[in-house]
Amino acid sequence: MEITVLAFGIAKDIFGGQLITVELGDSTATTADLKVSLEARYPKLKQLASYMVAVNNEYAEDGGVITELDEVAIIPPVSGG
Amino acid sequence: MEITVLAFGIAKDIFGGQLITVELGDSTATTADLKVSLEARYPKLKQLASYMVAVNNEYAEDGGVITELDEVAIIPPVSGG
Amino acid sequence: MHPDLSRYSCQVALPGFGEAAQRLLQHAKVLVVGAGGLGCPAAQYLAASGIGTLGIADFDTVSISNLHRQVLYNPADVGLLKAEVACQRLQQQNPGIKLVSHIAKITSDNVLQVIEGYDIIVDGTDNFETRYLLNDAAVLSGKPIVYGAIYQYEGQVAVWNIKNDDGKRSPNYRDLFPQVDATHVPNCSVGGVIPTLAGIIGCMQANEVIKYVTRTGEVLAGKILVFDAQTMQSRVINIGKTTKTSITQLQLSTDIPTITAAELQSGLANSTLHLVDIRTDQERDEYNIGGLHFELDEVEDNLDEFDFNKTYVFYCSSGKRSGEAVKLLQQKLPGVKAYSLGGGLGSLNRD
Amino acid sequence: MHPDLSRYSCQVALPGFGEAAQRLLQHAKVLVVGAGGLGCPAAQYLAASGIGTLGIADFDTVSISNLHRQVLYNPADVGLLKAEVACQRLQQQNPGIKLVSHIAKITSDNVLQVIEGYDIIVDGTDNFETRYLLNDAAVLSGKPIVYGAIYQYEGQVAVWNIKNDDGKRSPNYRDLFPQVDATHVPNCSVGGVIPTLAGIIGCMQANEVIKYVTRTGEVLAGKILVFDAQTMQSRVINIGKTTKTSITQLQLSTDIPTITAAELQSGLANSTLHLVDIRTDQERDEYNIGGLHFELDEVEDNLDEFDFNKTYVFYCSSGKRSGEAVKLLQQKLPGVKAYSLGGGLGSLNRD
Repeated sequence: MEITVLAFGIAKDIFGGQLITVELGDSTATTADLKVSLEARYPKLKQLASYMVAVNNEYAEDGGVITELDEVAIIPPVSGG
Repeated sequence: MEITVLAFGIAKDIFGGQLITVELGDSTATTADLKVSLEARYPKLKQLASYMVAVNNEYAEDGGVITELDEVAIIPPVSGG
Repeated sequence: MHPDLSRYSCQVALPGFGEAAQRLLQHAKVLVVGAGGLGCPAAQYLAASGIGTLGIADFDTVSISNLHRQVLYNPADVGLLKAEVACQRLQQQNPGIKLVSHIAKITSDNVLQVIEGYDIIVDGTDNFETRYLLNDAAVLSGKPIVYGAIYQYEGQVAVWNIKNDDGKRSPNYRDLFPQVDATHVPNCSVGGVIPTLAGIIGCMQANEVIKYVTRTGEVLAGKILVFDAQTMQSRVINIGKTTKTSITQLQLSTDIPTITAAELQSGLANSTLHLVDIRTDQERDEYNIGGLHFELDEVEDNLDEFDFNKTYVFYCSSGKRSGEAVKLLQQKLPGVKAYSLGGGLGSLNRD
Repeated sequence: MHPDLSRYSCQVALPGFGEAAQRLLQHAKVLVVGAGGLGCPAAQYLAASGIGTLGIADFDTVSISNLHRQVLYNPADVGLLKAEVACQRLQQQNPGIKLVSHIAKITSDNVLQVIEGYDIIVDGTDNFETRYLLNDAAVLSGKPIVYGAIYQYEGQVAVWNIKNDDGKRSPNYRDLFPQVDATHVPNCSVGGVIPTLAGIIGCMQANEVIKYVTRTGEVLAGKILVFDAQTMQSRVINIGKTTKTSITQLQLSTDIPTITAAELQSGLANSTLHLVDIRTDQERDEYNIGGLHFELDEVEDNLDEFDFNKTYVFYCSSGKRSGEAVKLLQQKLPGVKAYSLGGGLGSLNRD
């Protein structure tokens, strides 16, 4: 299945755009699967040490299931003040 | 059918709350029907002379059809600066 | 980097910005109308970002009850003209820009002349009459206008009258609200306003100006943002791409007869003037100087209380609601003699 | 109405506010940490609204590149301590409140002492180390903290560590981001920031403080607001009701060896010091004083370029990125001699 991922902050630069699609194989993928797939494609994402995954405007734990209908956002930390 | 209406600004005071429900009879009601029903129940709404009806975050013309699934908001003018 | 740009280095570094965008800001002429809750933060950030020519239009003076949200002013400024104090503060903040104060009240007689020469207008006014006047004047002059309005915990922001690619114009205030009965919409002096909302909405207005001038981001054209400071939820409502209204002339400004506190006092002393309090019951409970009493939205239902042989002075806390009441009376009972106490109870207590 | 309340009449009039809420503001003690892009507007509106005791903590001085978004300062203030200038301006704005400046750098040694006595903290800092330190200290002290952060056109706001009805605490910064590698997240001096975003987010932080203190509205507890100033879209993301992290002690602050511009110049003259530029390629193209050059996130891949017999001085525009580079080198190449140029290139040009 194909997941559309919306990027915020530095993730926009890492992905090279605000919207990317990720192919996750089967229909029972979790947040952890998505992160593994994204970090393999974008090693710089892993270098941030942590970033938030939000699914339908809810903080997504690693074990949470993602479907094609979900709105997925990647929100990295921001330091400026 | 029953429409849930979300109130903003002075409409909250006029309705006595942020959320009210309006019974519109049949399933082919329009924005105009909703306004007639609201203004009959809340004469003070009509006294504003104009207010905006938004359906699913789109400005709703008087002829637009409203269904039970729609999110309807009443947004009156605001003067403060 | 050019020395003049070091002040702006942290915005020049933005993607899609650069020195070219900074030059656009430097050459821009922006007019802020209303140096109040919205105008103060908007002007502060426009000055900070390097708008080359910044006009500030306000005929009013600083009053003590402004200070909880109008952050350009200090208690020492009470009684001084807002436009002049604002220009002085903003000039200290950024000596590299040109500030222009406009202290005449904006009316249908002067509005086209005041906005002439500016590229874009910020509507930070506090009454419907001036909002419509500015909107119509901007449409007639082909200029965009950045609208902002606040009440209690809720605010609205939009950009009106943007030129679309097809040469047509985006919607304006009259597309949304063709007309308003001001006597039925309470203003901030009745219903209150949370100061931080003024800051948020005013900064959003300045943000739209910067995006428009530098051609970065998407301005709120054909849309209106509605924000709730209690829940922090906001929604952007699509209005449509093109205006459906046709504005061909300005509505003439109403001339509201006002009298001063001194004139009122001598008129009360010799019984030639009669007071009408149009504040809320609660306000009257707290401070009562007598006379008739109707809340602003009750005046229309009590027209038979007025005597054509008497002269009435309407008053409220600031002069805003009493002005609306006099306008209403002029329409409904032409010929009745009615004045508004200029500056409201505040002016009475100052003397 | 009590004369002291006339300043606040337009917020006392709010539904759910009243004189009791104003007294809560008057008795509140709020600490703003970081008097920069977020701290300036937050402090302005907190002072305006009548927070009784307002602390401003910042060890830094005003620099010219701050002025495009840090609206409390004028060019005449460049080089002065931000906390002191801010307190002076805010005291003029509201003589009826108490202002307290804290000019010591916040570290693990003093943070608990600095925040003691305050009811709620506003995080307006510009680096991850201080953000984590403040977060952890607030959790250990049982105080809420209003988080704000900005980068380019995007901002985040949340309220951490609120006491829930069941006595447990709402999530904090570590629930969202357990740790961060600061060398891989660019800050505003690299990526830029739009000034109006700082105003919007800073005002939102002040808004959350006022809601918390006056117990009106819903604060952003267990939630984070993410705002985009380019599209004006915002979303509120639910994080959950209760924190899942356990914070039992503070992480010790890293001591970054710095040298002054004068020390650098004499060390360069006698070849005892060696420069390392860790700015971007673009920044180096514009202004180049020589030495090695790696961008901050490239340092880790070039550790074999460093010689244990030499002494290095890392520099950037402000001293912020060069500090991160020195911290990284201390971790990866313990024993290598490295300093950060305090104040960055700005300090070099001032002398």
